[in-house]
Amino acid sequence: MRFVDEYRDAGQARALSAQMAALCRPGHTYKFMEVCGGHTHTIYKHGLEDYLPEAVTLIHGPGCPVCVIPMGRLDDAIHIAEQPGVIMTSFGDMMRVPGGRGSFLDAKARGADIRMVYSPLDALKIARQNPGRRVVFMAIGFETTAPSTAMTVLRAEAEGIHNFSVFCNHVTIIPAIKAILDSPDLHLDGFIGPGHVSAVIGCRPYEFIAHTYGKPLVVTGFEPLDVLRSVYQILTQLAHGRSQVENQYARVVPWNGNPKALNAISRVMELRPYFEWRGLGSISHSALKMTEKYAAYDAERIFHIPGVRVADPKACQCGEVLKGVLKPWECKVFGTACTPETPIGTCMVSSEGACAAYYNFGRFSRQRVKEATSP
Amino acid sequence: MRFVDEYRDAGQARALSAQMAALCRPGHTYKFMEVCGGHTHTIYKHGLEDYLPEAVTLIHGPGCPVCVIPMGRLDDAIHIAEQPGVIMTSFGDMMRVPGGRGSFLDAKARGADIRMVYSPLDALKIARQNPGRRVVFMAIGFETTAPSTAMTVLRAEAEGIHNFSVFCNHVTIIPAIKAILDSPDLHLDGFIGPGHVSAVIGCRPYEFIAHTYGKPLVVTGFEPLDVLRSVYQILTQLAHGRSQVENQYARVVPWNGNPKALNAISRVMELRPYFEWRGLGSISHSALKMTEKYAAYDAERIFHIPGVRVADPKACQCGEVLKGVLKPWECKVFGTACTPETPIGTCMVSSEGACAAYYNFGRFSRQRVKEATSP
Amino acid sequence: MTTEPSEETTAAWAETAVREAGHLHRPTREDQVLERIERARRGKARIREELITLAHGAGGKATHTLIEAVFLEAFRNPLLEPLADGAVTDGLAITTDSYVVKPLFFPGGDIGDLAVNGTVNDLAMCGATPRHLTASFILEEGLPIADLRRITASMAAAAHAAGVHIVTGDTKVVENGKADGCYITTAGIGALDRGATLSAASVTPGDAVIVSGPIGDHGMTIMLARGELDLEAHLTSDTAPLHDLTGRLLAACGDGVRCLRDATRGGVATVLNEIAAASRTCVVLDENAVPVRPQVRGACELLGIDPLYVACEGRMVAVVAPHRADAALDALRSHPLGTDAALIGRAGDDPPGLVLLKTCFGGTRIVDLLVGDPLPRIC
Amino acid sequence: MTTEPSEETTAAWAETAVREAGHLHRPTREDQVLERIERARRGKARIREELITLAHGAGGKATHTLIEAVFLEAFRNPLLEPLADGAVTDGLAITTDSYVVKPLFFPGGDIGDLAVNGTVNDLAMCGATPRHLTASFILEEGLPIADLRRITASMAAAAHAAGVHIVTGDTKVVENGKADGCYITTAGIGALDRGATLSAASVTPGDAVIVSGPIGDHGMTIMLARGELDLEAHLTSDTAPLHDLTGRLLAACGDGVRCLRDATRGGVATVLNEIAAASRTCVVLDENAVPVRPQVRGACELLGIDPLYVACEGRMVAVVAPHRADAALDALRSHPLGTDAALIGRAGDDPPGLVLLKTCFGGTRIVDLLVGDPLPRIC
Amino acid sequence: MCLGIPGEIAEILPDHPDLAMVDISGVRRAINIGLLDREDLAPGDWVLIHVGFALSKIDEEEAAAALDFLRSIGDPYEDEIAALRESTIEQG
Amino acid sequence: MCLGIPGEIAEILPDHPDLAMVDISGVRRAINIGLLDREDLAPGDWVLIHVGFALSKIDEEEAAAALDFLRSIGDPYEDEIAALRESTIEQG
Ligand code: SF4
Ligand code: SF4
Ligand SMILES: [Mg+2]
Ligand SMILES: [Mg+2]
Ligand SMILES: [Mg+2]
Ligand SMILES: [Mg+2]
Ligand SMILES: [Mg+2]
Ligand SMILES: [Mg+2]
Ligand SMILES: [Mg+2]
Ligand SMILES: [Mg+2]
Ligand SMILES: [Mg+2]
Ligand SMILES: [Mg+2]
Repeated sequence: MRFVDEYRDAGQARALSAQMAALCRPGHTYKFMEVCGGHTHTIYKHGLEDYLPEAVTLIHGPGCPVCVIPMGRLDDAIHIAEQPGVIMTSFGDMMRVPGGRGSFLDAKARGADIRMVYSPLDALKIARQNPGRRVVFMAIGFETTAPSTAMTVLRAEAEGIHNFSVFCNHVTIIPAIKAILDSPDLHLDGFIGPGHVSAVIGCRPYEFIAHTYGKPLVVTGFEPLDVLRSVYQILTQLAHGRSQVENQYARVVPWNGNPKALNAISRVMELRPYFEWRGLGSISHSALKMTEKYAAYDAERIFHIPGVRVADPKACQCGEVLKGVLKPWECKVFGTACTPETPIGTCMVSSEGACAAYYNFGRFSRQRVKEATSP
Repeated sequence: MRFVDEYRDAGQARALSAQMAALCRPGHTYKFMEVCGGHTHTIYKHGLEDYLPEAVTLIHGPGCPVCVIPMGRLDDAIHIAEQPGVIMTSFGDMMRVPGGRGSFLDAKARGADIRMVYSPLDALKIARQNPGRRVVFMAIGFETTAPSTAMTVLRAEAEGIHNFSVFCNHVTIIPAIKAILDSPDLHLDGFIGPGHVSAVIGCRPYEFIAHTYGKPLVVTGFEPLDVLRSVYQILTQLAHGRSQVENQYARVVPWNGNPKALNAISRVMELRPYFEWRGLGSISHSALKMTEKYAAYDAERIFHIPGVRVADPKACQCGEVLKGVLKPWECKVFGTACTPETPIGTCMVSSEGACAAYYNFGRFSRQRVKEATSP
Repeated sequence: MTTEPSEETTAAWAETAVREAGHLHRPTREDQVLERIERARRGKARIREELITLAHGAGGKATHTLIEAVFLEAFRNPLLEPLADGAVTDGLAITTDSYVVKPLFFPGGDIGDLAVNGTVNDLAMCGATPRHLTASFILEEGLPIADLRRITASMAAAAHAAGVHIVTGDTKVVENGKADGCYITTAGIGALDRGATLSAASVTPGDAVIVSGPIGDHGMTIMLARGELDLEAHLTSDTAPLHDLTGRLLAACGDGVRCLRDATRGGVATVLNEIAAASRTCVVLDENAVPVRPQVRGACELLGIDPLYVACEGRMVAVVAPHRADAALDALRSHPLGTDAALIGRAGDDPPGLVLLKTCFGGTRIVDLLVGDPLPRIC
Repeated sequence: MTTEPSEETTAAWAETAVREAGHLHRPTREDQVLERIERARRGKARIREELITLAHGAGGKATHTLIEAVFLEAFRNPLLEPLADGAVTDGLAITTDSYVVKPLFFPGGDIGDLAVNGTVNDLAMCGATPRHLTASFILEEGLPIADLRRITASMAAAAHAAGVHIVTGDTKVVENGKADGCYITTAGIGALDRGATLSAASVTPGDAVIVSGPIGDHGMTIMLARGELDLEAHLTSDTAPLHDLTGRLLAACGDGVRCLRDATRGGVATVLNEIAAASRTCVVLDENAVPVRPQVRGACELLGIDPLYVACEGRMVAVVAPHRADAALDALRSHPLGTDAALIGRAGDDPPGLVLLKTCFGGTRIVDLLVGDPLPRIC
Repeated sequence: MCLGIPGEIAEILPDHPDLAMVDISGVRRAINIGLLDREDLAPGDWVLIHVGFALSKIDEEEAAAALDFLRSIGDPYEDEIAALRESTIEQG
Repeated sequence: MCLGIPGEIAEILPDHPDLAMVDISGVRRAINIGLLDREDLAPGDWVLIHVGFALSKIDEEEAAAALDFLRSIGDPYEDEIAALRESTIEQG
């Protein structure tokens, strides 16, 4: 596959790896956060840690749009799905995520009509095909996904489809990064910046990180060489005492983002005063809701929503994992009480979460495996 | 079973049989019509013909409420059943009867929600349990059944249930008997009168048959000895040159019928100017419809009904069978093209129809069977 | 009394026939029509419908037509051809059935023991000793796992009682609204170690027709358990494994046993029609001899249904040679599952392929295959 | 270049490991945690859910838990215990599967040939020659009879191709909305006449892991054929009977063949996890060696699905002794159904019970059982 | 037409104005008695049931009279047949 | 987060204002291109696809430049490794 396979070359990875090792100051350790769950996934799926200098630790950030949805919010969605005549539509990612009353899959088993879609446009199509039903799209995702939801609402409006609405859970990445940067117990040396969010918002919004907080940030693609190259670039900045926003992913990310996409969002949505993030707590201006003008497409307004808040379980140490204070396996419940089948904390709920990725892909002793797989 | 088993005694049947033979005038033959399909069923199910004098032939009349529904009327019912949100309810008898577009069972197979009920009250219960659906009761039957439908509508009104309606196909027996008496090619010597209709209308309405047409009529119960006794009574009247209305079934039928039941009918229903009977054609004032006052419970008013008329097939010789001109097996298509699985004419559509009863229960040579079953 | 009734017009034929001469019989015009009809009925099965309806699953005419016109037509081979309870080959009997009962739990049993007993019984009807079962589940999402545990527990108990193991299985889950809680398909393998060669075709005029107990309990229990009819009665399903009962019968009567059939879907009437058709005999039943519980009869009368068509899950029809009838009844009655066994009729020779009933009233009528399920005849 | 990377921090371990000394290994704290987790995973299966969900039918962890905690718990016996493709006893292999595919007809096949091939394959995986099939149908009222004819025709053709007969069957019809057109359950009996003793438990470190062809064709074809994703591709199901291929393999390698598994529900990854768990070996795969068609890969990338978990219906995993690997590949490749057979990995000894993947990128990761179906990871 | 079955009233249901529990050979169903006079009915009475409604109260006297008639012609005849049969056997 | 996959535009669909048929390794889907400038797109162009929308047109020059950089450090290293390996074999 073009624009994919070129970035999976093991030979070049070995070369980068050697270069990176050379960039590390002896005796020094480095902690970089990949904000985006997509990167976490890439790192584990390709076994990328085998190429990282020992001195470099990657901290898996909060950028998994599935993981950050608070349980109460999912309970609200299930409540909507259980109303008579409703068809709830959702990306596959969300189906197995447990709320306080189980997951979408559980609700479906209890009888709710919940369907998986690939695109919000598919949800709209279902609405078109089922005029007697009320079709709700469970909208999740960062700025990457919000424009698609917005475009779908605009299309519903243009076509005069009135049995379609959006349960809007879109979140914005900058306030979350800022919340992490402001937390006292955190030590980070740089950021692997989210590639696809940046395709929409561009690179400028990160500049405060480089300027105010003095941390390098490299906007990064999702193939393994993209990530390695990005680590290489951060290490280079650090070696040269720089802190800048760089764009490793220029083939996809224009420096100024996608103005049409930003425009679509702003036509249909506006910032919420605050939104609760699972594992991180309430963050102000960190999420989007439908505007008054599109109230007719706003499931939050159409349906009476209980709005129950479910506290994160006590055993959960996700906050520490998200900030890099603990490694996933250092959490007391990791792998025993907390597994992908029965997640306790947010980092376990989707395969992009730090704990789930480590559990699914990295749950083995690298030392022993080296022995097992050596020819 | 009390009031059942006493009337199934073979010994007493043999005695009655002997008495009847004695009542027959030598060289004379007798044709009696059992108006009611229930009697037809009894006659075949119990093998009652084995007890009849050779001179007596029973003609199976039009009194099967299922058989007389014209195909177009069933198509209308299926049309209603196929409207969105509708639950059609029907007695089991009606489920397999074919209209122009197949039967209720076929429509159900195509996706319509059609349910079998034992009582119209069960249909009302379904309406109560499914407030979001529109429940229609396919009302069929003679005066016996009409009061139950009427009572159910009155109860729906009392309970304020608004998602229940009746597709009214109730018919009245007297006009049908009169139509048969008036047909030129018919020769009948007496009538076995319908027992359960008479439990509602009483015995008086038949008096014109005895007085104007000079034919004996005996209101008759449904056990085999009831029917034999009734034939005996008719033969007795004929032997004595009498023609009267007699009530063989006095344990159930009061001479004046059931005033409460008649009242229930008249509160909710009124006579139609005319109604088409399958096999007999249009008969004036022979059926009931909902009154204006109960329009809200009248499926005929609530739903747009195509009202298609489907002509009886050409091959059909039901008219002749119903009048006793032909025996069922004398019809050209009997048992080959016309069977209970693929009925062509009305007499084959329900097990109470003359042809179906003969096909299902009597389709064997009595002479050969005598040899086969003799000890 | 002076007028002895003529033989033609009264039921006295039963007595007078004794005095009658030979079997000389000149066909009337009615006979000719009936003959034509029988020829039409024996012709190749043809499906006229375009869609599957519930009738195709009821065990009656529609089912037979579907099986002959579609399944047998497509799969035809000598083992399948007899369309018996199972296939018999190489010393083995093989059978399968799917179970789709609603409700899943009912007085006297549940879908689990039904699925085990039903397949054990089909093996038993082949004259085999049941050995191994397979069990395949189609579960509807939303089925309570507690229900599934209850079902598997009764399967295990039923298997234990029948001396078989469930040796392999499969599980599929379908979406809500694509099943009805739980469907189970069992297949079974039995050893043909009882020396019996059973077949419906071997039934011969004169043979005795026996039923192992009261009929219709299962079907009526299910009908009532659905709750739609709002009827209540103390009735329980007769579901039971019959391999031990058949073992005892075969031990007592050896090859005097012609044919065994469990009277499931379609009831005793359907089984007897299959036997009459396969053997070209005429089965003549005595309505008075057919054991039916009062409650089953009451519900049947109320609904206008004939108990002969109501399903059993622990009753069988056995056809035995005339001289073994008493031994057969003794053997059956000595077993707890056969205490009410009854001789209900005989095979005759004419008219071939028909089942006739001498009614309790002394008349005679046909007991034909139904098209589909027995529908309540209410109005 | 002056700084050769340290063995700890680069993927150069593949080379440097050659030069390494013995297997001395001091467990770190992470190792201890991992050990605790493995113990927890090996513990008795427990179901936490109250209701059946689709995950229980997907073939992954939830299915395994359900089978062990409910079915095995209730039915436990020595033949069932290995939970293999079929049970093996008295020279016979016995298997069953239910088929619930949607749509009923798809590029390359339909539910009919699937139901025959699937059961033929399970027998073949036992090392048996398929002999007899049973077929039980659950039909939804409203199914066009023409569709049923198409299905039975392809069953007949598939049975003919596999040299088996459908010797007995059953048909049930359920109400509209209680099935999805047609469900088929087949059971199969095979003769263990090939002299092979196959079991997942017999897999030994060093054994070669072979797959008989490109993976994921069936699953992806079905996903596309549903039309919900609006994806188009020239893809056809790989449904095929593998008995002939296994016959050739067994003839060539004799008891060098340890274990055969058709990679159906849950795909190659699930089968390998079962093998690793049963044999307590560590299966190490080479991602570069796993054959995947470009369209399957394209669709997988688009949906965020790993092809290792996508179902095949005509591919198998064969584990063979090291010295028979070449012979096995030759035998498979000489057969039309095995032309693209590939050696995709090896069994190792540590960590036991895990499947590891050497990624195309040179890294290593676990390939675990999924909880349920692979869900698209889109956003 | 119109299947009607006799059933025995087991109980007039107190909470429902028009319902009685009726027994048919051990099978029970709540039957609507709104078409009859409630005061006229008591447990032990028999009614004719049609589609869930009691259509008529069964008149025991009329029933007994009808049976008496049947017996009046049936019994002598049966005696005669029995005599005939015996004489046949003696002949045979 | 936010799975994005490159695909090649096969055809701009004429009847639908915002749709293009896009090819991903032989798999085709109609993709909404309403977030990009239509005039800017032609068959043969590559776009990044996310949840059914083209989010970005892939810049081939940037892609080439990035690959050039990777090769610039990768290739010499690979040569060195190959040399090292050979010398190891010679030794061994
Ligand atoms: S193991 Fe579970 S609770 Fe612990 S940090 Fe990870 S996700 Fe949170
Ligand atoms: S055989 Fe059919 S067409 Fe002929 S009279 Fe009877 S019902 Fe009518
Ligand atoms: Mg059977
Ligand atoms: Mg069977
Ligand atoms: Mg069976
Ligand atoms: Mg299986
Ligand atoms: Mg359901
Ligand atoms: Mg298998
Ligand atoms: Mg199997
Ligand atoms: Mg299988
Ligand atoms: Mg069967
Ligand atoms: Mg359906």
